[in-house]
Amino acid sequence: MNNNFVKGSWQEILDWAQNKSINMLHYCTGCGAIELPPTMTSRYDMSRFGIGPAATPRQADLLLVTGYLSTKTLRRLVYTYEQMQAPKFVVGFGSCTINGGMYWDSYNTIKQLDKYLPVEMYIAGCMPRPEAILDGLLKLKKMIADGEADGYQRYEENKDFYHQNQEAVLGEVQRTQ
Amino acid sequence: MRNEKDLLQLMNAHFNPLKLEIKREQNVSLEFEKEELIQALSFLKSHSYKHLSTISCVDWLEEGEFELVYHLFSYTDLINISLKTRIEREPGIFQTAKEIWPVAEFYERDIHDFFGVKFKGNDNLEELILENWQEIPPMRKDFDTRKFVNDKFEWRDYNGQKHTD
Amino acid sequence: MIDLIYKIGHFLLITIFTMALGLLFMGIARKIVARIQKRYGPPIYQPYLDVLKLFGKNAITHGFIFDFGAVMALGGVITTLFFIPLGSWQLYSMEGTVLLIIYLLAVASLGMAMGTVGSGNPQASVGISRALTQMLGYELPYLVILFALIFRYQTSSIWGLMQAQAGSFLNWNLFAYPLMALVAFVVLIGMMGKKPFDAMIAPSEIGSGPVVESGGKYLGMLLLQKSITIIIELALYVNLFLGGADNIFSFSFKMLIVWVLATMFGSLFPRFRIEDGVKFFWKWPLGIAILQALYIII
Amino acid sequence: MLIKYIFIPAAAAIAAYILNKKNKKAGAIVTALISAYLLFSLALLYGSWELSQSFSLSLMNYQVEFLLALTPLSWLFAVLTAAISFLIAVFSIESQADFKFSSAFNLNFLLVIASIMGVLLARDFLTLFIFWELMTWTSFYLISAGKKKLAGKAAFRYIILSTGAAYAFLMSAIFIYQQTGSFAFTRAAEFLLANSPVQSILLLAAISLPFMVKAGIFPLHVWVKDAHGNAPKEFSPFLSGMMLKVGIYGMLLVFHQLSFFKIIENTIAYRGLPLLSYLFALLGAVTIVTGTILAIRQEDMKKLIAYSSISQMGYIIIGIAIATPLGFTGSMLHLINHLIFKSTIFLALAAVIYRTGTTKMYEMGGLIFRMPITFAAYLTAIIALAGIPPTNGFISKWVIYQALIEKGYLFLALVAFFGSIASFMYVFKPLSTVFLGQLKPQHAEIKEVPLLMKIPMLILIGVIILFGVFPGIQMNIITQISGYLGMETVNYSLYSIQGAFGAWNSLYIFNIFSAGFVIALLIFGFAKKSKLVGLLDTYSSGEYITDAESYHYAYQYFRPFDRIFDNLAAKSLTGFYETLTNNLVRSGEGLRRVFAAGKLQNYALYSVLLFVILAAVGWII
Repeated sequence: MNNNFVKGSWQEILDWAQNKSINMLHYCTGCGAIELPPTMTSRYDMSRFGIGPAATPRQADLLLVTGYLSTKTLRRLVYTYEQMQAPKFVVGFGSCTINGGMYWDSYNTIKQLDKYLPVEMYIAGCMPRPEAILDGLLKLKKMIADGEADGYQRYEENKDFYHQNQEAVLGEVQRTQ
Repeated sequence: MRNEKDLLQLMNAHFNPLKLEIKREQNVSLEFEKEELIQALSFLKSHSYKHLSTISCVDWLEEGEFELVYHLFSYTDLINISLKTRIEREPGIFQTAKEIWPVAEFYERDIHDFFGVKFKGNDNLEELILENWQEIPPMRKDFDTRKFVNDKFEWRDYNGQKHTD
Repeated sequence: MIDLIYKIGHFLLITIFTMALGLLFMGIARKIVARIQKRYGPPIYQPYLDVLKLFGKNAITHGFIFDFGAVMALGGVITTLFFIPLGSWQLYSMEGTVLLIIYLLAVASLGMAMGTVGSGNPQASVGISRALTQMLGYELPYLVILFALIFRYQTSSIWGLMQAQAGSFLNWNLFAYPLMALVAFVVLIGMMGKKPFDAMIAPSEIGSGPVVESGGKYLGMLLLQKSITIIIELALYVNLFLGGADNIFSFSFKMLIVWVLATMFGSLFPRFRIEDGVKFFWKWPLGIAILQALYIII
Repeated sequence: MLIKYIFIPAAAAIAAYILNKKNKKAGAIVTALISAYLLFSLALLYGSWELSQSFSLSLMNYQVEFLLALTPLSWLFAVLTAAISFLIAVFSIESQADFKFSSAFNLNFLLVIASIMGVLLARDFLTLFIFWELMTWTSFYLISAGKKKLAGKAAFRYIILSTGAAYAFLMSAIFIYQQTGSFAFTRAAEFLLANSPVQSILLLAAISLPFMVKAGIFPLHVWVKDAHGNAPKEFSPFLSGMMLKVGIYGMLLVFHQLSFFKIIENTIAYRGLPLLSYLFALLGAVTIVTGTILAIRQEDMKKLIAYSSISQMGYIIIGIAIATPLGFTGSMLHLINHLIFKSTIFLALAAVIYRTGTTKMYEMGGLIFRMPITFAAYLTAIIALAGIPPTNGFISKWVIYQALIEKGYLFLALVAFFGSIASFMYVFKPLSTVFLGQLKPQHAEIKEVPLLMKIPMLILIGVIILFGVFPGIQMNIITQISGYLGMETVNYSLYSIQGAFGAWNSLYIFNIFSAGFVIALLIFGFAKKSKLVGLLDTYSSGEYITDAESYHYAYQYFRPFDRIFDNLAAKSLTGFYETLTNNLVRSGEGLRRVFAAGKLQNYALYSVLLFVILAAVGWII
């Protein structure tokens, strides 16, 4: 089923469908979690773009990391990421995931998210407002439609790079079989 | 129902606190010698100070001492009392309060995690909050968090210039 | 032989039509709830996109029983489709279809229950135990109503019950027995698991209950199963209380009205606890249904 | 000629006992052979209803004769007994390897079969009473062979209830003998008809007491839970499958043979149903409700299934009590179907107990991966028990519903609906706690049961589906029975039964079900292949799960539902009996202290006194 021609056009249809309906699992790690309720409800209403909340990683396509990540939470985040099924995307919220933000010199937070998980996009701001979140997600939808959002493939390809970084911070990490 | 002054007189009568102070309404603090503190704790527990809110620790680096503060509260007197004592920084050993309040075991584990104070009599002092931590206890004043962060994590490279230089 | 092929073709046509209609209804429901909450909400065709995306995604399975459960659920529901007259389309007007449909819907829920509990996730088992308890809650008044209708019209086939309401719309059961229609409406909301009675798929409490482990195509199949179940339950209601219809369009229109009312009604209420839901069903709807049944018998 | 059905199993029982002493499997093989032989010889006998045999025995100056005869009703029950005992015997060849009392078990099992044959063929009170007592005693030994302390107590309660009821039966039988001069049913029937209704109803009530105990009807159902729960795992299928049915056979005897219905014909009736039989139907309804509610609460799977047997018996009682042709056919159908799927469930549970050694549901989980065939047997059986179309359970329930709706009995129908919908709940509880969910580490290496235990289960699965698709097979014997008992019959064809509102075609349902299943399979196959993932890799909100134990939801599975009935269940009937027995014991103690006080001559004095009083009373009447 995945010879090149069929893969090409069929994959486009799937990418188109993927960008039209995204199930979002927002992993409320930091202070960004509180930005999502207003984005989902009446005033900003993210569901008009087909993005809705998912209850479990099994049903989710998009993982929102909203805020600073302590090393212990990173272990749970990696486990949840691996429970999600391809195609899956990661979006980092706020400066804490970009470069450590105001917790840059704290001993127990990680400084760059994309060392540990393939991040499609960062939304800057010391917690971005709902407009910024919507703008970011719309750009993400465009990336998915054009097929550029291939974070999950990058994760598969250089798996050991990511695993080393994770083990460097966490020590031994339990992998799903 | 004792008010702050009767409480201080009571403590004065039975122990000889180094310092007595009524910080503000319903808040009293006393300072004791190391040896006397545990008896004062059990004495207060029998006098309606049933609730041990927490044990905190202060690192006086210059004087080379740790200061342990036990915060108690009584539901009848409605007074918060904090008992302070000083122990030397180097051996950093103190008597456990586990027999008086079982919950003290966790506060002591927490202080051991972050300050390295060892409590005689509390046998399970392994890590409560930190995970496989090899450096010196992080809350100590002589722990340089900037140096730790610089050599543990790389920084994002903004075309040649790190945002932390 | 030709008749067999015609029948199979007709059967497939109905299945696809019902899935499409069911998904359209779900899209309309999301739009209505959004409008009530003063927001735009996803486009009406959103469920089609969801299903397409889900069938495109990878999925995990927990072994044979997990797959068998999903297939049995969808298979059971498609079988039920065969016995429901949708307007003029009536594949098989056999006796005893009313009771049969109640039990065939049970096949679907048992299949889903077995599959999801087979995933080994305790949240799924909690969800299923809630779903079965609630099923006992709303099924009792519903069967009393069916008992009364069958006894009143002396036929247990839906086609017969529908014919009995032919003629002017005045002798629809809705007007003949308004209380019974009201009870059936409340039971309909319970049966479809809409807002006040959706403790079994509570997303925050038990990670969306039974479907906690179903991603990708399993979730797609469950969505299709949900869409067909909605159409079946609405069709049952329209046939029994709104006198069915002679062509498929007026039939779908009647179903749409009932569906819109149910969604509006549902979007106003917070979630019941499970035993309060069962107690509620056994207090008011069961009481009224028994009164109505006694009124018919004596 | 009929006598051989009683003496062959009895003789074989002794042979089985001796053989079993040498090697563990011999006893079960002998039982299997004997019941197979019985099954074939009975099958050959189908149709010859005039077979009868009688012995006469002169005792002092009394002329006593024992009548035996084969009626369609007793033929059906005999065939069912032989079939189920054959399957259980084949099952227990392997499963008795670790059983200490296996030789005594086989001895008693064959004796129970012999006594049931005797009960079924008996045509007069004396033979009926003899074999009934033999059956009670042998099953008493069988039950007490289960879990030591618990089984003893359960068997003790069972024996008290049975003997008490048996004395009532004996009293009324002797009274009838005094009036009519013989024990035969036919003579008794004429006498009861001629007699004043009140007295004959009382007599019939006393006669039906032991049957109600054995059938576990509401007030007397107390022993069923403990007896089934603690009986040895091979005997509970027979106990709940057949022993309950023998009670029903007795009730049928009382209703039709001894013309209970004719007697109450003229009493006040409610919508064409005489009050007394309506009361009896209510008793059945209450049995359904109590059986269901208590079944949902149980934590021990065998007790749960025992309670579900009680509640399913309620359906049969309702069917018999409303005495319409549809009702009777429905109850007969349900009787056969219940025997089939209930023994399948118990055999599957016995297989699980044989492997895991425990009956508590929360100690097990995820056994589907280790015992797939047992799971398949259990699944088919519970689909039948819940009454889902392609299986036989649905047909019998559907016919009973038609009967209830045809006559418009609202309350009975309501209870019947409650029973069948609630059966989804208590049927699904063992499925999800024992077979699905997390597999516990200590059960990781469990193997499937040996071949000899699989065969009965597979046969029963086939029978469930066969009777589900072609109910006509059961129908021809049932029509013969209703003809014999003088009721109009329901017309039927091989795969459809004519209900009150039109025929029911199960072959068609089966085809459509498979068509729907194929479409779903196509949709499933068309999509991407899914990745197999272990059981411990489930969504646990980010946390790692290390031990399966804490991740299996099994204890108090329906807690929210049970909370509604907490107070009702607390005041359960056993409490009532306990207080009854306690006061009895206390008053007995008081009497003993007054009279005996331990001195020997007191005993002598009182026995003489008693003899004198008895002689005087005997002389007066």
